[in-house]
Amino acid sequence: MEAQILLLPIGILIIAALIGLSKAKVVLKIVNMLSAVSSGVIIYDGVLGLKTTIELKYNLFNSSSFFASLDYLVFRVDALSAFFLLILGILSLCASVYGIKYMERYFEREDMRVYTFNYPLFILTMYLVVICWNLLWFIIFWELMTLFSQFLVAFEQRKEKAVKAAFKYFCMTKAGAEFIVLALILIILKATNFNANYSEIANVLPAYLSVHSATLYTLTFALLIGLGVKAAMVPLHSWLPDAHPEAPSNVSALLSGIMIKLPIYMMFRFFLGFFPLKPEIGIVIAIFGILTLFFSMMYALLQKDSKRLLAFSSIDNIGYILLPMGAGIYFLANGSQLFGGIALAAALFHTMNHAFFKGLLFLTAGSVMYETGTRDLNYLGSLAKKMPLTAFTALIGSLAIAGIPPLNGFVSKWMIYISTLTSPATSLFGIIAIFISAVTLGTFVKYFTAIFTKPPVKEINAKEVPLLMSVSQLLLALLCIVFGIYPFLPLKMISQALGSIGVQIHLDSLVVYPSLVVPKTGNYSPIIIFAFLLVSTLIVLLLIPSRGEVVPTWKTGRSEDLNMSMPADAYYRDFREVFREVYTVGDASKRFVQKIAEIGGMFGIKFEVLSYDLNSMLSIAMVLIVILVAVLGGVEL
Amino acid sequence: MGRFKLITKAISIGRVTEKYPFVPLEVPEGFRGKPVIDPEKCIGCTACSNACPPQALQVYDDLESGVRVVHLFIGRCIFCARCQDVCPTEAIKLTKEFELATLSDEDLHQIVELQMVRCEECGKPFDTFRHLLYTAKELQPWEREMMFLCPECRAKKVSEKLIFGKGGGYV
Amino acid sequence: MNIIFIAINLAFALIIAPLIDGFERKIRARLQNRQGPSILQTWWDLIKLFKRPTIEPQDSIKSLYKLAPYITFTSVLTAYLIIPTLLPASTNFIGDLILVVYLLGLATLSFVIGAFSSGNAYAQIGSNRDVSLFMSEELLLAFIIGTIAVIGKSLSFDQLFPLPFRISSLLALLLLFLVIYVASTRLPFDIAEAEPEIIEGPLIEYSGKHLGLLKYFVFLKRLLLYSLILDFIIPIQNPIRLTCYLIGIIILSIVYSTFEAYYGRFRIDQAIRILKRASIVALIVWMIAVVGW
Amino acid sequence: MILEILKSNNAKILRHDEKVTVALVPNDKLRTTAELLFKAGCYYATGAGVDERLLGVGFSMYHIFNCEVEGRYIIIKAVASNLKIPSITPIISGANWAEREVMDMLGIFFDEHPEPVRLILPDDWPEGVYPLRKDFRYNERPPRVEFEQKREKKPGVIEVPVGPYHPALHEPEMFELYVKGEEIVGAVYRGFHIHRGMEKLAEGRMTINQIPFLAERICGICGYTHNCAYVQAIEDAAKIEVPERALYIRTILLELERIHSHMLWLGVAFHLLGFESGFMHTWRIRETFMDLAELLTGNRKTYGMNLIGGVRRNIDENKKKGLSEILDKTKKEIREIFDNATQMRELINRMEGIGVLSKKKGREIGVVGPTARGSDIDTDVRRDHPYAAYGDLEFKVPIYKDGDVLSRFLVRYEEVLESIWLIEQALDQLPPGDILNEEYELPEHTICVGATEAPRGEDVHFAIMGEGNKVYRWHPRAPTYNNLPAVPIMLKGEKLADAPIIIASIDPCFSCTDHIVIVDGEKVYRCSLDNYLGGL
Repeated sequence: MEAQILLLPIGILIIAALIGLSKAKVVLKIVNMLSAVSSGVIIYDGVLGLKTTIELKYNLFNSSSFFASLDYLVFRVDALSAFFLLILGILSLCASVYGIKYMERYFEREDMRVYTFNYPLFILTMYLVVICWNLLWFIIFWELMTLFSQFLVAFEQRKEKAVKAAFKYFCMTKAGAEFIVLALILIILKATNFNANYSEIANVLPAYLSVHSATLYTLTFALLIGLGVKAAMVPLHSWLPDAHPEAPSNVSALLSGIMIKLPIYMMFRFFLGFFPLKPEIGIVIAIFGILTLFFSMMYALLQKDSKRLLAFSSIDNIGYILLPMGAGIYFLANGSQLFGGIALAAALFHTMNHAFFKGLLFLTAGSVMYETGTRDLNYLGSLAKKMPLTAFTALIGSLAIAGIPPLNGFVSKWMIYISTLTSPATSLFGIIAIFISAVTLGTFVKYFTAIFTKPPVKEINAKEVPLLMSVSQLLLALLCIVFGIYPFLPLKMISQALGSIGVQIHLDSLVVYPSLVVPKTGNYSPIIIFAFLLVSTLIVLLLIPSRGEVVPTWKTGRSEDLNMSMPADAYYRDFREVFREVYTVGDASKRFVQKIAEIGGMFGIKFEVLSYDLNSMLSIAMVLIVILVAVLGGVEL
Repeated sequence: MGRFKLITKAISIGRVTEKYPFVPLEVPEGFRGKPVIDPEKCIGCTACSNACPPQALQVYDDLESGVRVVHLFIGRCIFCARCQDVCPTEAIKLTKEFELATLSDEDLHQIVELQMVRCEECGKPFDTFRHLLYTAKELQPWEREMMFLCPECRAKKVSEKLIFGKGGGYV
Repeated sequence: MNIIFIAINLAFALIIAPLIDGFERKIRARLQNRQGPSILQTWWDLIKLFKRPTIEPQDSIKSLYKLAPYITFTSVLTAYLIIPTLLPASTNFIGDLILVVYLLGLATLSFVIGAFSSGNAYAQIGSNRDVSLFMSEELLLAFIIGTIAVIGKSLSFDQLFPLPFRISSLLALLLLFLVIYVASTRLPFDIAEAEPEIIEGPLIEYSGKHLGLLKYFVFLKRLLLYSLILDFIIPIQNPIRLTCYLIGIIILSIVYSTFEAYYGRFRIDQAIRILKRASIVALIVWMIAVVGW
Repeated sequence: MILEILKSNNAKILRHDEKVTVALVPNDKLRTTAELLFKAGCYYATGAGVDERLLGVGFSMYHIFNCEVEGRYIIIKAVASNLKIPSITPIISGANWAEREVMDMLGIFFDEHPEPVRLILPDDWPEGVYPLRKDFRYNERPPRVEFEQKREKKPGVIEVPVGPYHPALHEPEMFELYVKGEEIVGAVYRGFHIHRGMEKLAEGRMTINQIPFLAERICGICGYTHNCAYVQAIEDAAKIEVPERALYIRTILLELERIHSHMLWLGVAFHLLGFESGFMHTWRIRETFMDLAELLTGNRKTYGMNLIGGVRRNIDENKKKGLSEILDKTKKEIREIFDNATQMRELINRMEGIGVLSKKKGREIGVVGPTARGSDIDTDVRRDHPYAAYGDLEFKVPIYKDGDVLSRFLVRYEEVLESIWLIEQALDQLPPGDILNEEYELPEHTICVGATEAPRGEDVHFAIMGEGNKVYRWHPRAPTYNNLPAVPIMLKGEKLADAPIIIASIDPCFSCTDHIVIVDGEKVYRCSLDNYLGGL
């Protein structure tokens, strides 16, 4: 009976979507509130799921055909799903509450039904993707998720940029999905004869793949591409920086907060749950992770559009998740349980952290847009005076994402470094990760100062955002702080989640209260650090109090007002100048892809870089599938 | 390599700055410092005040009390030593003193007052006594007698002489 | 026991850091044929600054501008909990190398944000340079950390102090020597505070107590980094560790201040380029370490 | 050939001797004359406006050209017809400031001047009050007038104010740099913050033998050459025979001054490059020269040695001996310091290829001194218009081709050594005899010009004798006045970090440039060099 609770959010969200079809002004509020409520339920499900595994079975139609595999629609929440449900719930709760006020800005300009209908369904599909326990149903929900989300990206239909971005996003992820389809066809054809149930697969597949290594690599390849596109892994990321900025900010929060994490979720399922652990696969994933975080962050440094900057840093954080995941797989495959566990834990922990602080940052960017109507960092400035609360939350978010102790970002990054640095094979990954986290710091110094502290070119009139918006920002900020100072709670969940896919991390050896200890390797006591920082700051403030008179800013004796605001595209010029190779490589690879696309174009095949022609996209994917199947057949015979 | 040569150089030379405010500073002969008027020697000839470029030296007569005031204001002085050059009696000299910062304005002023001679005829003070004596040396004997006349009266006297001849007119 | 040790270390650092700067000033004066100020001069300066009132520029973001110096100061103090300076305190229950690096990151961050909040053009340019330098310096540092971690098979100081004697560890320490030089904002690399063009850059609007705190922060940071490199060299449980440590600090400050006195200031791009080259060297060193020499 | 040019433009030759040519040119021919002279290789030195109403002429403008080929100064006089004179700025951009200055100070208007706005007078100075007219008393102070500041922010760049109070400038001047990241995309100069009213003072109050001491205070570093320039102008007018020994003593002192000025600059350059010890070394050596000056003249800096017709103090034997000893010692030391310092790569990198000024631009603006010699312009008053004892002494003029900061640096360094060599020669050949010739009478209304090679470049004093031991008009022109317009050109496209050394590289002496103006008052940004130097 208890299990029925899984259906509650589905019901609420469908109702919300149906209500959303009407044009009335009030609908917006209702829809957002319903979504918020359902998010609450989702959180509850998550908490429940962490305690015990919940399962629901529906026998849809009896057939013994290919559709046998569709036969059983199974919803099941194990610890891993529960973990992602928690993230989804918290984030969509904040996003929905935020949306109540935020979306009002669009009333006069846009057709709200696009939002009110798609938003709940988007959450719903994400929910379903996480909870469903059947590969075929998964792919169906997956495609639906893409569909609804791309409508939300194209929310401002009048803006050609938005529509284009949405279409690019849709085509790329669709093409990616074809690869997943390929993978799953292979699985149910070859391994599990038409049984797509996860548990079944988990039983059969590893044994099968350990024999047929060619299939393993094909699957890995297909899944890496298919899921990688959705997760915006670096060679396949180009949709994200266009799509995320265009969506309404609370949707962007969901998009980069949780949606691009679902592929991560599936990777955990596949690579750890279903596949035999192979070190080379781990290394490949880790390398992809490094490429992702390196290039994306170096490019994020260039951006002068607030949300685009955030979008790039989302990609970067995907890198920060892929890297430890790959490393973890590598370690486990080499039988070093300790580091493997920590690395995987780091991956999950960073997934959660990123959901929180990136969601938070997108919300703050949204608040700034809500007040000033612009995302242009050159133009913005000095908003901390006008919107102190937003500024505060944005600061917390920036500190967290830059991995500054004692916030949550640091804990996950710390775990990444600890696990990777000490062993020669992976230490280069850790090194680059450290460097990039410094660049992250630079980027977010730019983000924060450009919006909130540097004097603006001309006076901007803005005020603090309404309570409902700041509440959700504050909630996320609070989570960033709490999970930073008390990481033991999330770690507990994570250990459960990993346990459910058969990875044991010895939490009791890791958590030596009040500090995290990796025996003989590293240690970090967030509580002591936080306490000392707080206390000593207070003491110094008491000893050396500062209250000063206000004087005009010193302009070497000039009286007239000069333009003292640093344009955002002038930040770190010399750094970019010296590290120009990175950008040349990046642009060269872009050109290279285009070149390929042109060659493909000669054969009538078009890549997204050239055009947004859906059919051709699908046709490429199909062709690739055929080729791969053929190759595979050759291998198998 | 040059860097290390410089370092060794510096070490070999040692300290060159002085603990100046705590130890006195030596200045060479002929240093042009604070000018000082010797009230004994000064004859109030106004040569210095004419030569002084910044008008730090000013000379003016106080006709009531019959005093010629030679006023040196060091606040304006540029230490060019022109006064020293032109002074006939070497009354004004530039000393070696150069630490002139002070809290009171008075320290920057030097005032020499010289008694003036009153004209025998009209009783108007016309020249300092000393200057008169100084000039007396090269006066002609026949001029000596009208030494104590102010220029106007002297002029009158002379013209009378020229008209009425020696010893005053015929009877 | 450890707690007491840490407390003593903290007190020692707070007292001695400005004295070291005074000592270095004396050395520089000697190298420039000057009578320098007395060794206590830095302390007098600080005391004077702490007595003075502070001002707030009217374009500034008051709260951030005022809070930043305190955070900057305390974050470096926090790092002293972890790195043993005077007495060999075992600190593995607080943090490790990574934490120290990130605490210094926090210091830089708050320093820079405070400067940006002052709303002065010079401060913005200066902190911009500061961050650029920080990023490129972090690249080099990352390689060094990687090398050290590979050599010591660990990141916690109990394992790392002292570093096992190898070629790679020697080279790593040499590179660390360079990084520390850069990180302690000394002359060729004090581009962020370049006096001639951007008038002390980030510090331009700070005055009185704030300025005092920030200066104090710099001295503490220098001493911290000195102690870090010395701890890597001196065996932690050695009976004569204390004397070695003090002598080491004196030697380091002499060497550093000599460099400082006899180098011209780099332009920001030159500095970054130099650090980039150094990190390529560091990559090689890392390889050597991986090979196991 | 100069005479032909002048004659061909039916000019009336007022004076023509081996040093100076003065010609009255009709207004309609003025521009063609100027053009021809410029083509003939004469460079615009300066211009001075004179209120000659007391001489029954009205207002007139004197354009002074420096003809290096013939070693003479050519002064073209043009008389304003109802306060109007054709402007020659369209042909010779170097005349821009001079003409605007005359507009401000005398109210003569120049037809077709590209930029006829105020240069010198502040915005709160009332219209129609012209301080250099004879009916304006030297201690008069007109009331302030209100004005509105019109100025909009420049988007996309930081407007970095450098000055009026900035450690990179040691005098109150105002540069405004438009900076993008680190790169300077534009620069604007606003000068004339210092106002001492020297010209007015000299004309109004001082006697001919007092002005040398005023002239010496035009510049805080190179005052003595101003002093010499003025004295030479008067001696040139009065045809005074100056004793040989006096000339040699002047030469020695001039070179002493050049050395200490260059050493000062080199030290400052090191300081601006962040090489403090180099600064200390350089100034340690400079100190010996300051002491020498003190020994010879009784003062470290303001020598006060000149009078019309000679010098005031003699150099006796033991002074001479001490001098040559110290010179030997320091020459070696200077070589040592700089040969080592120039091996330090980071210093050279900071100067090489920075702040380049091309030869062509330099000629256009008419830069002088080391700035010119740094960009391959071969000019030196000591050689082209021999004065003092330079005719009898041998020395070489260092020329560098690159036109960057480094070449200016090296020019100055070599000049220091050259100066030492000159002093040694002068000491050896120091002729006997007296040092001051006071038997002369002064002509009236003679137009005369005196020029010296100051450490910063050519230094021109223009004077017209007045009645009874006074000058009717005295117009000094400091080298920086010609060099400043080059700075924004050098700055463009460079890094902000290099701005101080670039600004310093012309060895600017702002007070010398500003000495003329008579008023004070709050300056606002108005004139932009870029406007006529194809700027931003």
